[in-house]
Amino acid sequence: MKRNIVGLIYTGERVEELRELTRLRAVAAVPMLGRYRMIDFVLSNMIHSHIRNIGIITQKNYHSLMDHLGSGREWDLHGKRSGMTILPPYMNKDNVGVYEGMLDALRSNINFLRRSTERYIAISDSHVLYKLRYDKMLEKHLEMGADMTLLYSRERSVRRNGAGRYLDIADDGTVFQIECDPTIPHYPNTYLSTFLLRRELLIDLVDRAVSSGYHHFTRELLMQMLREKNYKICGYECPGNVWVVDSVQSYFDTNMDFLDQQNREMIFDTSAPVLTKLRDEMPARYAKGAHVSNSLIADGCVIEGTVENSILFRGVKVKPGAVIRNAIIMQDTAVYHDAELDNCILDKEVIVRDHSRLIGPKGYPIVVGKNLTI
Amino acid sequence: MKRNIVGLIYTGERVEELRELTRLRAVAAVPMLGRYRMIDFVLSNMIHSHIRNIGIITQKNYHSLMDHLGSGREWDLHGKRSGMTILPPYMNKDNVGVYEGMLDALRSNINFLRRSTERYIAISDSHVLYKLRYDKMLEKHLEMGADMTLLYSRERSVRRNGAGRYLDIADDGTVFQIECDPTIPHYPNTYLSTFLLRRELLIDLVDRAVSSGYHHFTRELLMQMLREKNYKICGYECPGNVWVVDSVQSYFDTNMDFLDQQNREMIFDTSAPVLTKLRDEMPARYAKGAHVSNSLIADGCVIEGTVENSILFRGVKVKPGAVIRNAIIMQDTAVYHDAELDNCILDKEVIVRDHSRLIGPKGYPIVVGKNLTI
Amino acid sequence: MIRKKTCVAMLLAGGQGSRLGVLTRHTAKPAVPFGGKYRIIDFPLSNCSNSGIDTVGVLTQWQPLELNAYIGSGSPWDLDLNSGGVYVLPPYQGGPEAEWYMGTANAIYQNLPFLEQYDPDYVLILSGDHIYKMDYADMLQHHINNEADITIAVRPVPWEEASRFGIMNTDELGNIIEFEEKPKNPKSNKASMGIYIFNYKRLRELLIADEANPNSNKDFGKDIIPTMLAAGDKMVAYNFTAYWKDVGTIESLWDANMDLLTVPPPVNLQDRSWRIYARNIGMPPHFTAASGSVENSLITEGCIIRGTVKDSVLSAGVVIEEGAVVEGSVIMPATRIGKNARVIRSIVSENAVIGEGAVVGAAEGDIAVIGTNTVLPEGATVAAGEQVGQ
Amino acid sequence: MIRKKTCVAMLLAGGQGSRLGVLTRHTAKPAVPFGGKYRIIDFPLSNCSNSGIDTVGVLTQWQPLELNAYIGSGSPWDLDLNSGGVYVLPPYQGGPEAEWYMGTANAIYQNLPFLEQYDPDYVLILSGDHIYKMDYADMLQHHINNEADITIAVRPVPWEEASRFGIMNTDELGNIIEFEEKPKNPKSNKASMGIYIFNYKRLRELLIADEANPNSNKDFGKDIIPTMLAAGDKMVAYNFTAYWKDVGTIESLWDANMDLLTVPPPVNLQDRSWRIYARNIGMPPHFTAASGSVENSLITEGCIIRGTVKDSVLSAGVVIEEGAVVEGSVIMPATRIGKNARVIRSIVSENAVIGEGAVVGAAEGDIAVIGTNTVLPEGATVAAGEQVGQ
Repeated sequence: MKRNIVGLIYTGERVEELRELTRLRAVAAVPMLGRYRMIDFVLSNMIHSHIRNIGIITQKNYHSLMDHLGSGREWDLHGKRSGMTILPPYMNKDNVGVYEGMLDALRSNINFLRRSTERYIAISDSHVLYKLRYDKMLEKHLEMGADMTLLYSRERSVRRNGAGRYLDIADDGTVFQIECDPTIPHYPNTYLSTFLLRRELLIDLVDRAVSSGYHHFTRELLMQMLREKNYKICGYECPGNVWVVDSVQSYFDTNMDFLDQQNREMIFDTSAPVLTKLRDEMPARYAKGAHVSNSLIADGCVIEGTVENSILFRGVKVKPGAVIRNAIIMQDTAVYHDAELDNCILDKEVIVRDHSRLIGPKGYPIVVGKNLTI
Repeated sequence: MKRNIVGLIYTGERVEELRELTRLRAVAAVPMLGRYRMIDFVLSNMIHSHIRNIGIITQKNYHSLMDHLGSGREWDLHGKRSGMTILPPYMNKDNVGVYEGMLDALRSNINFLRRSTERYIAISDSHVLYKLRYDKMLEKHLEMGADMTLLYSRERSVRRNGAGRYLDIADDGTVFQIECDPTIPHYPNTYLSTFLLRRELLIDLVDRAVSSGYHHFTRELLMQMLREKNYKICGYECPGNVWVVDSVQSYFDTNMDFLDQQNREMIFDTSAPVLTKLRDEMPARYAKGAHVSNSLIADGCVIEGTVENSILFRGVKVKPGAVIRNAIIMQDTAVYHDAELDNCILDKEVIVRDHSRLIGPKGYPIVVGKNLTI
Repeated sequence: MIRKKTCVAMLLAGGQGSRLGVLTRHTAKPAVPFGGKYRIIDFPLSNCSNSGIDTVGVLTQWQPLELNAYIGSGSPWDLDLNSGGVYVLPPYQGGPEAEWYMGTANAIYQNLPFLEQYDPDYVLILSGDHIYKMDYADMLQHHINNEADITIAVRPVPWEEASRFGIMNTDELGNIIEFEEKPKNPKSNKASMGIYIFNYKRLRELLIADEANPNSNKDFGKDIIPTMLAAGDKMVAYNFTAYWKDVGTIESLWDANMDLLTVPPPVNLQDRSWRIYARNIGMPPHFTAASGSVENSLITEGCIIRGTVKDSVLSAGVVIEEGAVVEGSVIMPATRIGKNARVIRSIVSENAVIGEGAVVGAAEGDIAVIGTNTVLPEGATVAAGEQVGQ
Repeated sequence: MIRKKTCVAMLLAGGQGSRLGVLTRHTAKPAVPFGGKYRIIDFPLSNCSNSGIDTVGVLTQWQPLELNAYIGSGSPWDLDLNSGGVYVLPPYQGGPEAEWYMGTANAIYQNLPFLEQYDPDYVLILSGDHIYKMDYADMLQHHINNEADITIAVRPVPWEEASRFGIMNTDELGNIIEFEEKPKNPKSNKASMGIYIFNYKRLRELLIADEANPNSNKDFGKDIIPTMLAAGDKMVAYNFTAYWKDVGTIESLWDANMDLLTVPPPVNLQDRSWRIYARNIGMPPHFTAASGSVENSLITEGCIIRGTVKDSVLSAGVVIEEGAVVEGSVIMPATRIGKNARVIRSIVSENAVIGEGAVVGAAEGDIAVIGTNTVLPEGATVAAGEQVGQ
């Protein structure tokens, strides 16, 4: 009941491997699972943890993100007293700027941290997908007497050679070590770029780090804290599956994983729905002769052709004779008569002309950018 | 009932003569009359004319304006279908840009004009204050069979030597001529930078003007239209008083004019209130020994001293012994014991220390910038 | 906070709506689900919003909880306003009368103080059981242009069916000169749609007078309109020819759902200039499994289709298990159709469970109906036209 | 659209509130103006919002229109939510009972289906006639920590007045072991504030049982609490020592307004961490004319002061004409005090007009009251303690 956590979402990740998908948008704004954007998952987690004061740190290319979030109404974050605060670089400089790293962003927005009244702060990146109750994480944090708690997962699917951060954690939950972007990770615990601590402590840490000339939270500040051992830093294992969206392939795989009912049930728990921007579409319409199998279909779709093992976003049109297999088709894209798509990702408002064929090689889905005609 | 007008407010005026008052804010965001900002007046006029789709063209320094407007809730403009659209230069360029003039802004936002569905468009600057029903102006526009209708006033107080635009209007209401920034105005009708026409016609005009290399709507496009005489351009006289806020002195005088009840009754008609952002302040508190005379006092003020012929914005504190005369004191400014102010304008959050005296010469009010201590 | 309004809409949400049987035992009629992701009230509310009528009173006294929760702050229809908005209006004490509503006219009469707040020039009276898209602003303009006291929306019905309707006989200028309830020999085929625009002052007079009349049924059709005809009021017909469907009976509710499956549908729900808004409950896209098969149907968010669906309309969160067959049916939110069950030409209400192998409805005969929260046991049979529910 | 809630608040808005006389003849008690720019209900609603309780039912059947319009979408209190929000709950047909509310417990009983929608763990019961700032989240934490079935907020009253209150006798651990309504020889000075937190499951049981008891008054204080004491429920007192004022009588409503004029006021309305929100009607700053004089008073938007105001609280849009004197009075919205009129120790309700030279109230004796919309003729006199109104 007590609202004692302020949330902060960092959307400034540079995820080059997402290529065309993030050319015009932040990772946080990448469309997911038929009707969502990446940020919806972390935002909904916060809402269901009774967090009602949420800051969102944005970088360049945040217009589609702003457009998606609007006034925050869909997340009940449109209040006067609390709600959503967009923290773009431009608030502090004359022009649109760029944060060097999370620490830079925290320093620039130190006033947001100071003005908030909640005792604790939970900070998360936006390229990681999981179901989490931050209030439960706080309970554990308090129980452990921790100064800072880091979220991690033991799941193998999120380990990457040459990338990511991995934690060495003692049996009692204390974090000993962190390795950043190791060629081959030594430790079995993938750090999920999500942590929780007292708000006042974070302000102190940021102040100190800035005077040390640091820019990066994990690679510089956190590593130093682990070396100095002045603080008790604990790990909290994320319950359930987690996904990291950091490349076209992992984007594709993550989406496809949700053709599995267990994954859907875990993330789309009806008592804690994933909230997103509404479109007031009518239900999907299946015509006579439609064939759909093992697919997620959003509202507003009109299906007259064949769809297999695919995810169709809102308002996708599939004309008679068209065949879509193993594909992710984003909002308002139209696939015309007798076209064939396999193993590909079509961004928003693409037009696939009659008889076009686009067959991606296994493991390397083809990406077609927004608004193109093929 | 029929919502057939889209509104467009241009907030890009450069009004150098407002000096410190517009250093950090657009004219549209200049605080007025104790609890308003300039844009509230034109916005409220549009609301009471049943306009529900309003675009706001912003320039640099629009953050205080954005903060003021929020999601548009206070003006009932927070809907999904219609509402308020902020049109900043950054939507079109990588960085915060600048519109050369209104025409430039219209061209950059031609998509807003195209997407709107209303048949007519009313366009207004934000540095002019008046009460107007745009729907009545449209009625007259239709009755006259006009292609474009320009709003004007015969009031002498808004005439300026060397500045402003003045119209030569025939007895039948047709506009013959316009003069821009004349040394001494020839025509008695001051153009109020507000006009109305068919939306499709405006799109055509903008298209044509751009191909002619024009930047300025009035000085270039409108003048040419008047020369060519291909369009019927009519005048519509603004009913009631009008004010132009284009210098520190006119800002001061405009505010002071509202110590007059007739002016207040005209603008603050209770059936069509001026809508503004709310602050949830408590009522003003007069202490024992307070002396207030001929002044407008906003909520949240605490008055223990003397206030005469002045306007106090929300949350102003006047300590015992302090004397305020002929002054405009903005939000959250505090005037401490035995301080004396006469003929001055204090911006927001100014602190006037015990025994300070600030006496402006008649006709040249002193302006004290935001956040200063004197 | 309240400003004068040109026109305020009053939506008569009705009483128990017994013609809808088990479907309205636990909910008000306007809250009945329709067309997969709508409720009936979405149509008049969206029409109001799209017509620029931003003040709506919803008059109800029967099971308002679900309707209340559905309407909420009014934000789905852009009706969460500082000035105006949507209000659910039940009877209350201290008003003109502290009684349950008796008749349509009495319901408005009891809420005259609500109207008074907005000092409207015109009042639009609507019903909560019609599916249609209509620009009330256009009707209002017609009313104003004709300087009418009342304007009644009428639509042409087939001559052979005219004797089943309230028929408006008009002169060549569109003035209503006679009103016949279910005439044996109809002189016109213009049927009243139950949509009225009144001049507020006149409406007020009429309601106060009618209330004082002990012989009145306090009904618009039976009392107010005949009184106006007798009094020589200016009464004008407003012709409406687009799609309109009364969904006050099981049969017509089923029909109207099936209408959405024709190509093109007679009422376009995808028209972006006249959207039908609905409160969205935030479920993921629906999933059609490898074992699923869907043809000629509307399926919405949260559904899981493992069986066969044909010629049907499914609301949010419906689950069709393997081997189940749903044909020509309307399945309302969160209902589960068990394995190998067959649901034919039926309406299954919210949150019901059809047991494995159960059979509901038949290819011939009347529509079968399963009520809200009903659990139909394994292997049970519900015949065509039968209604099962608490 | 509805999600489980930890705690739902139910605000008993009461019946006619006859103790407030003419002030509540046309409006529900919680809608009565207070403190210049508030209405009484702003206090519990703001407390809920500030405490993170985002689902509030307001139970009323008396003159709900003004209250309804005032609450609107709930946005002033950040209660215009997709999940939760504020709902006005009148009696209805088709529920547990189709009757006007009889007693506080019956009102909640009739709305069990409303509560059921949110499946709450706890229910907070509030009254609509108290002025105070209270963190209900803290009280709830107290309830949870004590594993109580019910927690009752209590405040200390002077011992000599304790026999006028419902007194809770507690053991050293804060458990309530006895409840005495207006005891002659009080054993404690802890008075119930009429604010309860119940475990929902237990509340539900109790209400259903109480409803079946023909001898019950269906009241929390008279029936439910004694039943719980007898049944051995875990009942805990929550001590509250900050400002709290029942404003259910003319005298106490006047007192509470006057309390705001003491320096510092006992209830701080400027505390930015616990704001009291109100619906704002959008008027310009108030104007004090050269002929006006104001001391020790609260004045809000839209007022015009041409006369003398002392020790008074004025609501929005009040006009005090030249020569008029207002002293020790509460003037509600849009009321006009005519030239040379004198209003002393009075409450003048909304939209009234006090004629030129009229005299209302006196420096001694009870508070005089002028009702809503009342026009007091020129030169009229209203004695101390007198009430005038329609």
